Amino acid sequence: MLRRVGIVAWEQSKSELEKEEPREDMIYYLVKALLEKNEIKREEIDTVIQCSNDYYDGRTISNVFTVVPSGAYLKQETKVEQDGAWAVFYAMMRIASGHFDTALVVGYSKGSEFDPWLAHSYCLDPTYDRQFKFLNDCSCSALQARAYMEAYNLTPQDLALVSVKNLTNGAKNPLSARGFSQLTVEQVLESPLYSDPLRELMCYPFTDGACAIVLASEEKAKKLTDKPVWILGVSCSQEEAYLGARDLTQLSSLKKSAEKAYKMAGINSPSEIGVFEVSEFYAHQELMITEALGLAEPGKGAELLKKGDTQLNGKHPVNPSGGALSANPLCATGMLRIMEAGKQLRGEAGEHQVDHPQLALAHGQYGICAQSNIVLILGR
Amino acid sequence: MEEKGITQVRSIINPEYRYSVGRYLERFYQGLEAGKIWGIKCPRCGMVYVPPRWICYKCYQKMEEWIEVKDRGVLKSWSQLYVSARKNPLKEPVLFGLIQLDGADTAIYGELRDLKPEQLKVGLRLKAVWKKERKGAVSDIEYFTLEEKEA
Amino acid sequence: MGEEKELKLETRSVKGYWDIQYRWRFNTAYLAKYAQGLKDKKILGTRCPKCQRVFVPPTYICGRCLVEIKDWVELKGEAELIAYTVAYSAITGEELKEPNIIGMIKFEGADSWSLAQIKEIKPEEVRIGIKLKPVWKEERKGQLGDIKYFVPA
Amino acid sequence: MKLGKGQKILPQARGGKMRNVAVIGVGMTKHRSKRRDVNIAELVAEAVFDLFERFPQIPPQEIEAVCFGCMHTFEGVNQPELWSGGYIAGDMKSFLRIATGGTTGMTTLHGAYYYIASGLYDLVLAISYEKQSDGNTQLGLAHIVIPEGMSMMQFGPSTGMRGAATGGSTGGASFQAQRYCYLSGATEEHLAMHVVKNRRNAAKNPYAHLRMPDLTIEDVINTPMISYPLRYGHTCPTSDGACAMVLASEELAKKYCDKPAWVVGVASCATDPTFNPLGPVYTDPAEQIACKLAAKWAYEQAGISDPKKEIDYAEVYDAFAHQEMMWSERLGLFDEGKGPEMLEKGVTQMDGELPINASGGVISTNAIGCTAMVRVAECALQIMEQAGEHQVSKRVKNAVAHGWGGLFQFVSVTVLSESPKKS
Repeated sequence: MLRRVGIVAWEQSKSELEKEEPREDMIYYLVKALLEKNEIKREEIDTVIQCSNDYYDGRTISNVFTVVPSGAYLKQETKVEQDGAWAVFYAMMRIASGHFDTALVVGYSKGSEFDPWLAHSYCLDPTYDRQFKFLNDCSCSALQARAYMEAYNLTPQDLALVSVKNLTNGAKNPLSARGFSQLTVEQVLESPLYSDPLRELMCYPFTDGACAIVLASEEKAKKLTDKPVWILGVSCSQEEAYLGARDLTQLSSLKKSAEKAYKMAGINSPSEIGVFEVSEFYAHQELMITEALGLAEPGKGAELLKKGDTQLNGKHPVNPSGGALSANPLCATGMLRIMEAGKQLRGEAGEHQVDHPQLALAHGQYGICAQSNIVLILGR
Repeated sequence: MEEKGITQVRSIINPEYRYSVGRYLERFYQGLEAGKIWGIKCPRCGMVYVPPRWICYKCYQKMEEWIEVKDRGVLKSWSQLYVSARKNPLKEPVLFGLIQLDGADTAIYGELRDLKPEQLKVGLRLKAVWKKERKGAVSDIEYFTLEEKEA
Repeated sequence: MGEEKELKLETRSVKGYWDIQYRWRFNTAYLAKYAQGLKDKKILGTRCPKCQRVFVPPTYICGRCLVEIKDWVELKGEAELIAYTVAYSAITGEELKEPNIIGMIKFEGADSWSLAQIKEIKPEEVRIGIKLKPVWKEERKGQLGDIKYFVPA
Repeated sequence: MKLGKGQKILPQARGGKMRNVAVIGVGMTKHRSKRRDVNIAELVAEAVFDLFERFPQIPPQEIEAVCFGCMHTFEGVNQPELWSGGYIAGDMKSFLRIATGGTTGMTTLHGAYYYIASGLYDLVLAISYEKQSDGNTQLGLAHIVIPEGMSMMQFGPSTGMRGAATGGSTGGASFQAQRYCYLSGATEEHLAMHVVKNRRNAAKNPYAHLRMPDLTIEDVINTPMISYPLRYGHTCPTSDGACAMVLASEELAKKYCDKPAWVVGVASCATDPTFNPLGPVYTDPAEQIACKLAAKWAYEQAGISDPKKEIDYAEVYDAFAHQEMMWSERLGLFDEGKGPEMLEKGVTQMDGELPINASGGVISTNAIGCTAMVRVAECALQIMEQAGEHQVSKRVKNAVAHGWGGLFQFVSVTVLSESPKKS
């Protein structure tokens, strides 16, 4: 990388299951709050990268009407149509190239206004997969969950433990959409069955929300804030789409991304990282993610969880914010992970703050069964 | 905004698409109509893809070697679906799975019938039950069920 | 693939849909106020507190200044033609019974333009810069259609 | 161009060291109105194979990242890079997917550019496609405004909405066309002349869609009027097609390519919608402030101070007959209002002083998602002297490519050169 890039400011709209605020208003108030709170002028922003998806928005070229509320008017604007973490990645590359000093990234979606599972089913090959009417986001993930559980003799209780951890963490995060201060494995296993073995509390909630992040070159970052968070490592990769050809018992593309990101950040072992914010869209995925990140051997993710290592006060806290099971505003989710990781590093996470992390990891995913993954390593 | 005036509207237009399946799936669907299942083999790694496709994703090789595979194989994963993609409850839950046919290295989707979820395990032998009147579509294989023991 | 005769090969088609049921939300407060004004034959616009640009129909965020617009102004009904087109066929491709003149017009005192149907003038007589005035409905209901169309002033 | 008080144009931020990036390979599918012999993933794959066949020295396995673009609502496949990844040497690679309407192809290429310019990657594939015969482009385009339009229905249709409901995409462009003709004095003959020039050019390009070596001005003028001043013959076709390009760092460019086309300027600019049937419009649809700004930034980056003298070739987004003249002025290639005269004089012909759209342009081929990338690809081919029968007579040292999209509001510009930027 030609130059170091820092994250200087962030802001999120409170994630909610249903937000009355329309899309443009949500974006405008978010960007306005971000700039005002951090005393950044619109003129100081060199490029704006939006992250949304035409299917989520129900509009072709969904950024047509969001150029104005996002502050992108007469700027070098572009739109990434993946998860927001990729938009941050792109912003980072733009700044690293030396062409820009600052970038504003805005990601949003309103899960209450469309059908996320259906939107994701359009990711499947229409000439074959989509001819099977039983396939959608959730049912495909259930195939992944079953294949993973069968490979390592896991039970629905193991998955429920993930929900218990993340949803109780979510209760400590005032900006998350779903959280329970008290939740038991039994309660999770009593929630409605969607696609066996996945139940309501093991699936992400359809969420409304948005996140905005300002990135800057090293020099500029130091001018804009006295506590920048640096991007030390980043890598993303995508595996094969067809589920019948994939190894559903592991997240190969995440494993590869993590290895590359560690190398770039000069990390020898993931235990050097103090906090992990990951995008587990379904409960079993967090176990698979911890394995792919190298925190546990293949199939040992559940053991790691049972030992308490991934708890808020554990050795390797995973999703102290509540993760995607607590709030999953698609397109903003990966950015929320980055923001939460940043908050932890600055010691600004409030009730879900972990003990003095030096390095943090943020993970984003999209595609059926986490086909595409991105890992960012952040540090002060 | 200052004056509250939020309007909610529902979409009413649902565009329809016509996907051309391409030469490889064309032959696959023709095969289904005739009661055959075609796969295709990578010249480099030897992987047999069912359904067939043009290119091996691992080797980036064009594939042309057609291979007929059996209509029976083993279960790789399964689930029972209770809700639609819009989260509405289904009238009848659907049991479905990924089945790797004998001779193939990839699995295909299929509904599972005359089976109880408790019976299912990875490696369970299943056979395809074909439709009487086939039209060259994925529905030509009506479902998969337990393969009876060889006599 | 790629050879001319192969390009013409037809393989079978399968169907797919974009059948998400959207439940979009919009901020229509500003348009409601504008429409209400039409009932009293008033043309209302909003003015950016910073750059002072006037928008008709009203908008509530100024892209240039990134501020919320809350100031309202009333404009005279006169407008100038900036650009126009004459449609001869509908979006479906059907030929229209009579050509339809649509103008981009700018109200006196406004900085933005809006679309308007223009009547009582022959297509070949339309010129950029001509002055136009609205023709109001007799019974106005506070709807956008309270202005029937525009005619030369 | 009038800017309000307090509005300053931001200069490009300047870092210290910058990296040189070059186009080292171009591939395309043959564009046709219907490609029913392939599915979407195969169409995309075909362009990539074409690239590796035309530029066999580039090793597919060395590709590190893929930047992918298309307008996915036209085909009903969400994030099609997921499906197509396994068809384009993309397994386990880094993917970036970009969509910005008509400019998608070029903003995708810019994504690939920044991949390398950042210093993180050295060999990146950029891909864009559109397979409009699978989908419904008119309905797809209508979805830009359908939600907003429906929210207004409680106030009844306005006079403008009733009017704008005619003519589809042409409806909006016709205002721009009329306004441009008014500003420049272009006539119906000029519009037809442009179509004839480009579709005759397309006849020399086997990848183009509408190839008409014998088209005449009368033929164009005799097509039915859709929406004054645009006739049926003045509008682009809907095509199926894909385009692929490989970009490389300086080191790899020299290793894998004898004559690369260097990317020396990239810029884009967004305004609010400049055609909007629903709300207010702030700027003249024919003024295209976004184009002027993007061009200014891209030229600055490329070190081009006088595009009129320094640019040898241009590929612009001429989806409608007036647009080539208009964009060539807004890009600073001619003085304002001189477009028609230059066309008349033959300056923009294949053997002219400043050939434009020798490939046949968008008026001959428009697979929306990849159209803007084809503009850059064609400029690169001219610099690399690989354009074949439509290679222009003059030597192309610097070329500019232009893309346009959104609700008349997004513009992207790329400047290519036969030599790398001095750093």
